[in-house]
Amino acid sequence: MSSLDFSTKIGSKRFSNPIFTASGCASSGQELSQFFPLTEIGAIVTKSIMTKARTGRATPRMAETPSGMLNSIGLQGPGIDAFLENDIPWLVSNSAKIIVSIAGETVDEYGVLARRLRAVPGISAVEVNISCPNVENRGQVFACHPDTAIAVIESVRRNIGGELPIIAKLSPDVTNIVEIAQSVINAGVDGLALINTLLGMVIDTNTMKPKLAGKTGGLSGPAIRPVAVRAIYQVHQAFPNTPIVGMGGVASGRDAFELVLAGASAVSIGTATFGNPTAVLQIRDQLSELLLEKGITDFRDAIGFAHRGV
Amino acid sequence: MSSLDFSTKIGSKRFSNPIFTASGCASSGQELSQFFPLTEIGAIVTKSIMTKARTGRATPRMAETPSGMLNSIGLQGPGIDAFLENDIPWLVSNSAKIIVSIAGETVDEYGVLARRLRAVPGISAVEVNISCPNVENRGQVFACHPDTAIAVIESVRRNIGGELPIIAKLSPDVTNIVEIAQSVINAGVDGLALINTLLGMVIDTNTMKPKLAGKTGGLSGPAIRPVAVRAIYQVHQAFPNTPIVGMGGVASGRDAFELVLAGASAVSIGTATFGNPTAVLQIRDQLSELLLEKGITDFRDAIGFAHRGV
Amino acid sequence: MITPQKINRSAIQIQAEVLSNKKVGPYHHIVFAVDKMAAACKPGNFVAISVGGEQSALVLRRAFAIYRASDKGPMGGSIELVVAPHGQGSKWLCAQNVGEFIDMVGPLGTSFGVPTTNANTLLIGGGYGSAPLFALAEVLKNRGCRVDMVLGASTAGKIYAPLEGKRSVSSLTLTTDDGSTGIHGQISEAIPRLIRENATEVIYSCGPMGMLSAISKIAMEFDIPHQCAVEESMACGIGVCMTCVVPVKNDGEIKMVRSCIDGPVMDGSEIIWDRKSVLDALHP
Amino acid sequence: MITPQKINRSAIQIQAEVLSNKKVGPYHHIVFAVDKMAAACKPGNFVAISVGGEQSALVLRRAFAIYRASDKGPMGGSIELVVAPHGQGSKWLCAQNVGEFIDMVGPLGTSFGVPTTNANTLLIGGGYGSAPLFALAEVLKNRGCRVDMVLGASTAGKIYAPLEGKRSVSSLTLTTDDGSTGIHGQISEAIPRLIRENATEVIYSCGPMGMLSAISKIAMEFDIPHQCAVEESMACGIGVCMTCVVPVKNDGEIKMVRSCIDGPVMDGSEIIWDRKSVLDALHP
Ligand SMILES: Cc1cc2nc3c(=O)[nH]c(=O)nc-3n(C[C@H](O)[C@H](O)[C@H](O)COP(=O)(O)OP(=O)(O)OC[C@H]3O[C@@H](n4cnc5c(N)ncnc54)[C@H](O)[C@@H]3O)c2cc1C
Ligand SMILES: Cc1cc2nc3c(=O)[nH]c(=O)nc-3n(C[C@H](O)[C@H](O)[C@H](O)COP(=O)(O)OP(=O)(O)OC[C@H]3O[C@@H](n4cnc5c(N)ncnc54)[C@H](O)[C@@H]3O)c2cc1C
Ligand SMILES: Cc1cc2nc3c(=O)[nH]c(=O)nc-3n(C[C@H](O)[C@H](O)[C@H](O)COP(=O)(O)O)c2cc1C
Ligand SMILES: Cc1cc2nc3c(=O)[nH]c(=O)nc-3n(C[C@H](O)[C@H](O)[C@H](O)COP(=O)(O)O)c2cc1C
Ligand code: FES
Ligand code: FES
Repeated sequence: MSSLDFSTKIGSKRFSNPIFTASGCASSGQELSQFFPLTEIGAIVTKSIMTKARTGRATPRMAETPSGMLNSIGLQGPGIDAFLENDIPWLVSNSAKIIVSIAGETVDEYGVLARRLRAVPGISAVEVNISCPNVENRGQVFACHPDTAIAVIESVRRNIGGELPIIAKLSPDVTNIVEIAQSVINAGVDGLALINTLLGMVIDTNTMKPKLAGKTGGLSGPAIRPVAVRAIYQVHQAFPNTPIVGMGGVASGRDAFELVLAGASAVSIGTATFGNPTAVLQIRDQLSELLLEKGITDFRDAIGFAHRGV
Repeated sequence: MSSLDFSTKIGSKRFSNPIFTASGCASSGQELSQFFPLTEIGAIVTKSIMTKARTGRATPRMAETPSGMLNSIGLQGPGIDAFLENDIPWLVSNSAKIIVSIAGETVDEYGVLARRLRAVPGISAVEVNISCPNVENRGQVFACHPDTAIAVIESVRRNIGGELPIIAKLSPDVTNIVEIAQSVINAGVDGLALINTLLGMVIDTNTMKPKLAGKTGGLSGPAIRPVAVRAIYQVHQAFPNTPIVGMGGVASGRDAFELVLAGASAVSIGTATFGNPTAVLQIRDQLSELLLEKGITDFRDAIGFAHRGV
Repeated sequence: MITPQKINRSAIQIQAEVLSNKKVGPYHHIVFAVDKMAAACKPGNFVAISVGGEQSALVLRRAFAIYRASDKGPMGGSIELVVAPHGQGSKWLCAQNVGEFIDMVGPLGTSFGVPTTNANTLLIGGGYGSAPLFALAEVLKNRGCRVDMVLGASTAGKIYAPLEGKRSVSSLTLTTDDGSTGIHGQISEAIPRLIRENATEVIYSCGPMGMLSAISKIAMEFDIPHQCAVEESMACGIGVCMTCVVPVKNDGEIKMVRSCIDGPVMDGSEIIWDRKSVLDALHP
Repeated sequence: MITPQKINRSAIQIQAEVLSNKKVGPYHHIVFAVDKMAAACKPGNFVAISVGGEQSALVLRRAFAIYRASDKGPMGGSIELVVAPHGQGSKWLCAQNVGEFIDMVGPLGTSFGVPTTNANTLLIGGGYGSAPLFALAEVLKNRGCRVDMVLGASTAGKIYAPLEGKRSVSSLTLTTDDGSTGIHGQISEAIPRLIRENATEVIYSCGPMGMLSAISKIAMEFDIPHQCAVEESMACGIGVCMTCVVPVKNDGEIKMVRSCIDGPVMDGSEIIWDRKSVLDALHP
């Protein structure tokens, strides 16, 4: 069996393999490290962190749906101070590759977060979550409109300095995702993360009320994979040189391969980890096997392959 | 057991029960009539008809996805002439309640179709499909932008005359579905149909190419139900007096009830029929049982119930 | 053309009990109790089966050609299928135990047309595509037809040809792509010789689309009628979704007809086998 | 607080064979071969199980309290669960036959804290919430504690109280909402008397949140420590998703802690049981 170059790049940074965790689906890594060493995966993408500690939404915060789930966590987290004090040092001491996801309520908050990260050693990239649907009003979903998306990215770019790659995480709940991608690329991102959850709702037919305390929630899991593949395909078609971290319903190596063929340079695993704590490793191994079966010895040859030739 | 008033209204028209077929998922009714009399269901919504006969897309036209499917039929159909000559008389002779779905490539074509329908007896409503994702370019999805949506509805309204209710069928693939709903309501629709399929894609990991000949397709089935519930809830919240024909992943009476609680005055069954030819009847019976269990004796009391009280 | 009233006129939906499920080479031979449904089944018809059980993420039925149907037996009417465990749905079906109940709709689709005179017939099957041909052979034999059969597959183990099935056949030729049994090569290579030797007057075929296409060409060259059972992805199986269409000739134009209603058995000479010409016509 | 290194430090993922599956009243008592996992299981821990099989549309695991664990037996280590067939996942699990393999992660979460001195304990269980209490009773008994138990349910048949479970108990009181057995009324009505009569020093409870809340209030009034096993909807069971949180007091503010990691066994006096005050604080 020939060997595989499984490494991938986002901006200036290299990752030993393209399977990452998805933000909000692996906390800050400690819980998963009970099941495998974090050095086994390409990167751990941390739960979106905000400037201050945040309680998040009331419960119920989740509802299972056919081949998926809704969540409305509401960005519960310790805030950037505690995060930098506890989580990052722990991840660094465990030699994990780290992508820090940030979220703000205002354009300025994103800038503040970026500034706090600029001097932190051990971080490989910043993922800018401008697409969380679990906020009090849709106006806060900066990825819904080009102008607000640009404003956030410019604020991050100004504050982060140096060569830390910036990845903008986009929402599929827009009329034209290529237009949003275009705007953040123009604003200077090094990569895109596609896709965040879809806005959804479940009504409990016993109580006859919305099941989640927050009423709406984000839909994730295999149910949304066709939407993720489509979004990645469209954006890669338009901007083949912008690396994409793909995500949305990946639960097997086959699924990850599908996103890579559509144009993803790396694949994040979210909901699948809830169903299986070692999903990321299994998916990584299945993907490498599939690539070799297809005679692909350099992972990067597979990226966007579905666009090429007949 | 107390009895249930299961009837519902869309605009000026009354339907004996709120369970309809979904456009494109029951052809023109003849095939299903093998399994049950069409008088058993609230209405049959016919496959979207265009001005001319249409071959549709090449195959493969479908791909199964987790708890759903993609289709890219491309509006294959006989054209309005043959439809009025063969399908409508057959439906009328079988005493079916008929909602005719129309689709055009231009604003004018919708007007032409509306004019052809104005004098046809036996039709209960017109569903204006402005949201089919299986068209050559996204510009043809009139429901993506308020101005194009309005143009189509105005063209239909001008041409249809009389009191035939107009139902606009909207796409969930927009940044703000309430805004689109608002625009078509202002343009004079009597009801809304929510939701059409989501734009999706499947890549065949064997061939490493998109599985559908048309590359992208429309995602339907239980996978999208949380998106449908959310869209119906949002729109009913904003416009409680506009009747909604809800659809998207309904496969049981419980699911139908969920859409009704969100705000649907009637529920169309699409993909579930593919898995089970008698799904519409089973769903109808399960829904009426559920309503009675909850002590609801007038179906209309359940519409939008999730918005009320605590 | 099939007139509207006739669409699937004998199709019913039943819960069919698994009476037997045996592995035969790479296939599963599964017998179902179907009561009255059996009597309506004709060679070429198929059934559509719900797969995956109650919690299933698989929302669509799977189509299976009816291998045999017998309307009386110790357990009442029964039908038999030959299933290749391929993907999620067929693997699930093959894993069902005796006594389980399966949601089944059938019989669906068109059946093989039988000649009114005692013609010489050639039956061609690829892989599990041989399944519906044995019942057809019996019908043809009873009509006094000569029945020659040729079955092909990639390798010996994948030819489905049970002993009892061979009874109705005058000659049986096997072909394998790897030469592990019978004639070495593709099934289509063997056909011209068989047509000449047996003075074939009608061809019946069932198998992968590539094979059917090759046979159609040969049938055209010999100017022999060719009925083939096609296999397109089907979402509904009952004619309401338009996913299963096959392009046929229609006054110089292309018409897409539903293979679940106007098929699976179709006239091979009417089908447009050349995919490129279809694509060109549809997306000029 | 549980320090990071200690999170689920003995949790493993295994394929557990079903050794037995018996209906007991409205519940299923299911035994799994879990080999080494059994030794790490403590009363109060739970396991998370994949449900629905390979084609499943159910993407999340289901949590089940461990009823009993024995690390040696004829089949090696085993654990037992008491499952109420409620929705899709639990019904699927209850339908699994002996010999099937089930994907299981465990042991997860916190366990009941055991007093260092031989205190008088009262164990309170509602419905299948009695399950983890029997193993706890055994541990307490072995420590020299007095163990009184009160089990309640809506009706007699729903009380899970197997004979062998009663061995470790000094007294067993039953309550039913409908009076069909034991004391007529809610479980919480019976508790004050039992606390007084048995001079209870520690309360352990497991059951629906409403019951736990009522017990917490009583425990507070009597100023007795109260350890309760909560039951919040869990997506992951291993601490990575933040769906399973329970509001606890934190310097006059609300803190949401994960019931899968900092629970399910929690200090009843720390939990904020009043939903309205939580909602008001979160959405002012
Ligand atoms: C008329 C007809 C008769 C058939 N007869 C038989 C038979 O006798 N024995 C048998 O083993 N199989 C038969 N098939 C194929 C069968 O219906 C399934 O498609 C096949 O078993 C693969 O399904 P899966 O769930 O295992 O695979 P998956 O990969 O999970 O299937 C995914 C989807 O693709 C479709 N699909 C995949 N492969 C095919 C294919 N080759 N043809 C059509 N659709 C496909 C499936 O139906 C399903 O909707 C027949 C198909 C048709 C249309
Ligand atoms: C720590 C813990 C211990 C548990 N112990 C047991 C036990 O010993 N025996 C037992 O029968 N059940 C127990 N449960 C409940 C069990 O996990 C399932 O929630 C329950 O069986 C219903 O799942 P379902 O798939 O049948 O229902 P569905 O309605 O299909 O469940 C849908 C979703 O809602 C969640 N859900 C539904 N009901 C509950 C509930 N009451 N509590 C939490 N989540 C819920 C499910 O986990 C699932 O994610 C426990 C739950 C927790 C959190
Ligand atoms: C419980 C939960 C919490 C999430 N939290 C975040 C978050 O904090 N930041 C973010 O960018 N995305 C968050 N997401 C979205 C995921 O990162 C991912 O984009 C999405 O779930 C789709 O991938 P999946 O289907 O593999 O889960 C969250 C998803 C879930 C299910
Ligand atoms: C095969 C197929 C064909 C469809 N054709 C049409 C159509 O012609 N016109 C239309 O308005 N919607 C069409 N739809 C969309 C459905 O009417 C419905 O809005 C959608 O499928 C969601 O409902 P479901 O999940 O119950 O299928 C089609 C859907 C499918 C699956
Ligand atoms: S499979 Fe639906 S029309 Fe043929
Ligand atoms: S269930 Fe995921 S954090 Fe507790």
